[in-house]
Amino acid sequence: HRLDPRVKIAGTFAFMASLFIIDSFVPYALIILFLGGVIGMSKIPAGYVIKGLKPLIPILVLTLVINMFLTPGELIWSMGPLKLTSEGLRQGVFMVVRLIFLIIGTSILTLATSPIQLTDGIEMLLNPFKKIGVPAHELAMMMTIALRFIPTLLDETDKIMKAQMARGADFESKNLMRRAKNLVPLLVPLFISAFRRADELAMAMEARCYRGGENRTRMKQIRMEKRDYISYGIMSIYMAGIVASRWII
Amino acid sequence: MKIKQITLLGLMMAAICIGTMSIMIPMPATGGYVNIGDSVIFMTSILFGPAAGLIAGGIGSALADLLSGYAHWAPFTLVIKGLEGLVVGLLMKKGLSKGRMLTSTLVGACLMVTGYLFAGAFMEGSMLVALESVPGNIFQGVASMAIAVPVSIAISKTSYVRDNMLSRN
Amino acid sequence: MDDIIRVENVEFEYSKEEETLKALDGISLDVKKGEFAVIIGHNGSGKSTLAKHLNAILRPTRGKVIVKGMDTGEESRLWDIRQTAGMVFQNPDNQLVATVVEEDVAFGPENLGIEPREIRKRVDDALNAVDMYEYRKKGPHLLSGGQKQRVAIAGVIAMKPDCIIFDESTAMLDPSGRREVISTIKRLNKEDGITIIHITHFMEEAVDADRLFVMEAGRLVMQGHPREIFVQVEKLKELGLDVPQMTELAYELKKCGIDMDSNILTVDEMVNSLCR
Amino acid sequence: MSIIVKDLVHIYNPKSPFESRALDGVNIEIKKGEFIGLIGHTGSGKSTLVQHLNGLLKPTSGKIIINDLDITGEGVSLTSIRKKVGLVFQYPEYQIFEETIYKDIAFGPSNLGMSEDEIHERIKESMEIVGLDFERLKDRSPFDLSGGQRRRVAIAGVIAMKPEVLILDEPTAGLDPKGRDDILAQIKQLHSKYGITIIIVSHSMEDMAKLADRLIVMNRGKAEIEGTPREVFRHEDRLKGIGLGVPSVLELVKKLRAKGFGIREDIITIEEAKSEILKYIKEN
Repeated sequence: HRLDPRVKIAGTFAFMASLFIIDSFVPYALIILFLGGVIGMSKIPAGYVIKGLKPLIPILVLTLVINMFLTPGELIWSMGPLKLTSEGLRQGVFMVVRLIFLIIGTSILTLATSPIQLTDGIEMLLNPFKKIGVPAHELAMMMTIALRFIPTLLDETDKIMKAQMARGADFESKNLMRRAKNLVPLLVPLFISAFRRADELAMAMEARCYRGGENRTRMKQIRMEKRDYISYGIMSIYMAGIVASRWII
Repeated sequence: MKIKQITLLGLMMAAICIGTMSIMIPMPATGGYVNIGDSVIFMTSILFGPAAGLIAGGIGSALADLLSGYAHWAPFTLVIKGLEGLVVGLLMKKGLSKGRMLTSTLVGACLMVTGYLFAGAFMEGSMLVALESVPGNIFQGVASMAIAVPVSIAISKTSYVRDNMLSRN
Repeated sequence: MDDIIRVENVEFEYSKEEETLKALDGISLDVKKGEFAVIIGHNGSGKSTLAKHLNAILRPTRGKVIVKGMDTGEESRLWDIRQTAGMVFQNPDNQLVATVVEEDVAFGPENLGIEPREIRKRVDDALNAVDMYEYRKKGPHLLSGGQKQRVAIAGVIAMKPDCIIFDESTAMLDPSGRREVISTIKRLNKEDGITIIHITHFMEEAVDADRLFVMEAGRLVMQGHPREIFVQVEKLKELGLDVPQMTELAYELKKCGIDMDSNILTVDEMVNSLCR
Repeated sequence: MSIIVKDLVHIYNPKSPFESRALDGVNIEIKKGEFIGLIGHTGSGKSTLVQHLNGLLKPTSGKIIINDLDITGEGVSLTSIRKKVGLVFQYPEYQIFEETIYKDIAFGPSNLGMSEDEIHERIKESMEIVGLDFERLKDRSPFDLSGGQRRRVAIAGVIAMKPEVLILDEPTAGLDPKGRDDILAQIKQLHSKYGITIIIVSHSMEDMAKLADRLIVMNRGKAEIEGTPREVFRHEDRLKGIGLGVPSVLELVKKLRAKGFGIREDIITIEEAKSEILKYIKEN
C-alpha cells in the first residue's frame, strides 16, 4: 500500500465518520465494497485483520445482547425479564456490524502504515493549521522521538525492575496502596533517566544543526501522485454515497 | 518551542505509551488489570504543567491504542486523555502540595471515567454497554492517583526537577 | 598548516546553588587541519565542557573559540560552525533521533536544508564510510552499542564536517564496539582527512594520536606528542591517569637501572629496545 | 558456601519467532571465598547467568545449588536467596531513587526486614567500605553527587544487605582510571577483609589478571574456558577466536621469547614481566 500517508489518514477518518452518519443497513453494502477494495489493494492478508478482532469478542457480544434485549419496541420473544424486540434485534446487529467495520477500518491504517509515514502524514495534515498556532512540525518530531524511545525505555524499565528486585523490592504485593508505593523505586529512576535522555538528546540534536521545522528538507519527499488523487476521488464518491443514502432511505 | 521541550515531551509520550501498554498490574480484587498510563499522565502534568499534560497525555495514550490494536479508540483517547492531562496541569498551577495533587488527580480521574463512558456509548450505541467500562475505569483512576502522588512527590524532590522547574509553563 | 580550531584563553563559569564554579580556567590550544588530537583527563577535569565549546553548544564566559576562522560567539555563524565541527557524544542511545537508521543519518543534512537527492547520496556514502550500509533499514534499538555509535558518526559525516569531536564516545562500549569505533575514526582521519578530536579514558586509544592534551581542573597541564607525554609517568599518575602498559613497564625497568628508551608505547618498540 | 551450577539452560521467548538460547548447558562450581572473573563478549550469556544466581531469572532447565540450597526448586523464598547473593547491575547509579543517601542504602536491608538499629549499623559500615564519609554525606541527596560517587552509593546499597556472595556486572564501566582503580581496590578489600565471595563480570583482561583467583570465559551460552588467569591466558588463540583480547604483556613475552629471551612463558602481569626481564638481564 504505497499511498500518501495523508490519504490514508484522511481516508480512515472519513471512514470512521461515515460509520456514524449512516443509520440503516443498506449503506453497509457500500461499506463492505469499500473495505473489501481497500483490503485487496493494501495486500494485507485478510486473516490478519480478522485476528485483530479476537480480543474484542466479549465487548461485541455484550453490545449485541444488551442492545437486543434493552431496546424498547415490538415484542417478538420474551423469557422472564428478558424481552427481545424487533427493534432491539435490528439495533444490536447494526451496532455490532458497525463496531466490526470500525475496528477493521482502523486496523488497516495501522497495518498498512509505518510509524514514520504516520508521523509524516500527521505533520503534513496539520501543516495548514500552523497559522492558528498548531505546532505541526514539533508535534510530529515529538512523536518520532516517542516511537524511537519506546523500545529503549521498555528495556530500561526491565533493567530497573530487576535491579530493585535484587535489592528485595516487591512488585507483587496484593494490597493496592502497598503496590502503588512499591512502584516508587521503579518510576523515580525511570523518570529521572527519561529526563536525562531528553537533555542529552536535545544537545545532540542541536549539535546536528536542528533548529525547528523551518527551512528543513526531507530525504524522502512525499508528493501527491496520480493514485493519491484517484484515492481522494474514490473517497469523495464514497462519502457522497453515504451522505446521500441518509437522505434517500 | 525549545528543543529541550520537544525532546522531553517526546520522552514523556514514550513513557505514557509504555505505561499504558506494558506496565500492567493485575488486580486480584477485580480480576482485571490496571495500567499505569494515567499515573504517568498525572505525573507529567504535575511536574511539567498543563500544556505538557495535554500534548503528551493525549498523543502518548493514542499511540498506545494504535500500537496495541485498539486503533478505533485512538481518536477518543486523544481527546479524553489530552483533556485529563490539561485539567490536572491547570489545577496544579499554584504549586506542588500533596492536597492539591490529590484533588487535581481526582478531577482528572473523574474526567477519564466519564469521558470513556460517553465515548463508549457513542461507539457501541448504548449507555448500558458502556457502563460496563465504568467499574474498571474507576479502579484504574484510583490506582493511578495512588501511584502518581507519591512518585511525583519523590521526583519533585530530586535536584533535576528543582533545577528544571522553569520548564513548567 | 592552518589551525582548524583555536581556543584562546577560554574561561567558562557556571552557577550551581548560588556558587560560581569555573569549569574552564584560562585554556588555550589549537588543533591543526587533518590532525588526530586526543584529550585526556579524569572526570570533572573540564574535557567535556571544552568539547562542547568547540561546536558552540557552550560559549566561553571569557576568551574566544575560533572554528575555521569563525568565532563561536557570533550568533550568525552558529550553524556553519556546527556543520564544520560535528560532535559524537558518549551515550549511543541518546543521540539517535529517528526510528530507522537511514532516517537518522539524514537528520543532519535535512536540518541544513539540503535538497533530497543530495541527501540520499550523502546518507548512502556516510553509511558506507562507517560500514553500516546493510543496516540502513533497521531500527536503532536493534543495534549493538558500537553499531549505534557508528550510525551516530555517519550522521555527522553526512553533514560534511571538516572536523569531528568525539566526547568520550567509546566510554560506554565493550571492547569489540570500541575497536569498531576506533578503527572507523582512524580511517576517517587517514583517508578522508577529517580532523579528529577524541576525548577518552583509554590510554591505548591515545597512543596513535598526533598530539595529546592533558587536562586538569579546567586547565591544560600537558600537551605534545604521546611519546613526550607518556614518558612523564609519575606526573600522569599524580593526575589519576594511566599510561599504556608498555610505557609503564619501561618506566619500571628504567627505575631498576636498565638502560633503555623510556618513551616506549607499543609492544614492538619494547621488544626492539630490549633486544638492542 | 559454594555455588554449583548444573546443566543450566535458559531460553528467552520459548516457542516464539524470537526464541533464543541464552544459556546452553552451563556447568560451573564456585567455592566459598573465591574471586571469580566472568569474561565474555556482549551476548555470550554472562548477564543471563548472573541473574539466575540471584533468582531473578528461572532456568528453562538445570539446577543452581547455593550452599546446599537448590534455589531453582519449588517454593524457595526469594528473600532467602537475596540474603545470600547480592547483585550489582551495570551502571547501578541509575537505580537510585531516594531523597537521601541514607534512605537509599537502607532500601535493601529494610526489604529484608531488619531492625532500625541494625540497618543504621550496616549503612555506616557499607559507606565506609566504599569510601563515602557517613556523617558528611548520609543526609545529602544522592542526585547531587558525581556519577562515580553515585555508583558507590548504589554498590553500598547492595553491600548493606550483607550478602555472602557479591556479583558485580561491570562495576567499572564508564569510569576514569582513578575511579576504576578505587572501586576495584574496594572490592578487593571486601574480598580479603570480609571474606565475601566475589564474582565480577568484566571485559578487562588486564584487571582480571591482577585480581581474580579464577576466570570463567563464557561463549555462546557455555562456560568455554575455566581456570586461573595463567591457565586461561594460555589459550590465547581460542580467546582471540571468541573475540576477546589478552593482556599486551602476553604478546610481549611471546615476541621476546621468539627473539631468544629466556624468560618464563606464563607471565600475565606487568609486575611479573618486570621481575622476569630484570632477572634475565642480570643473568646475562
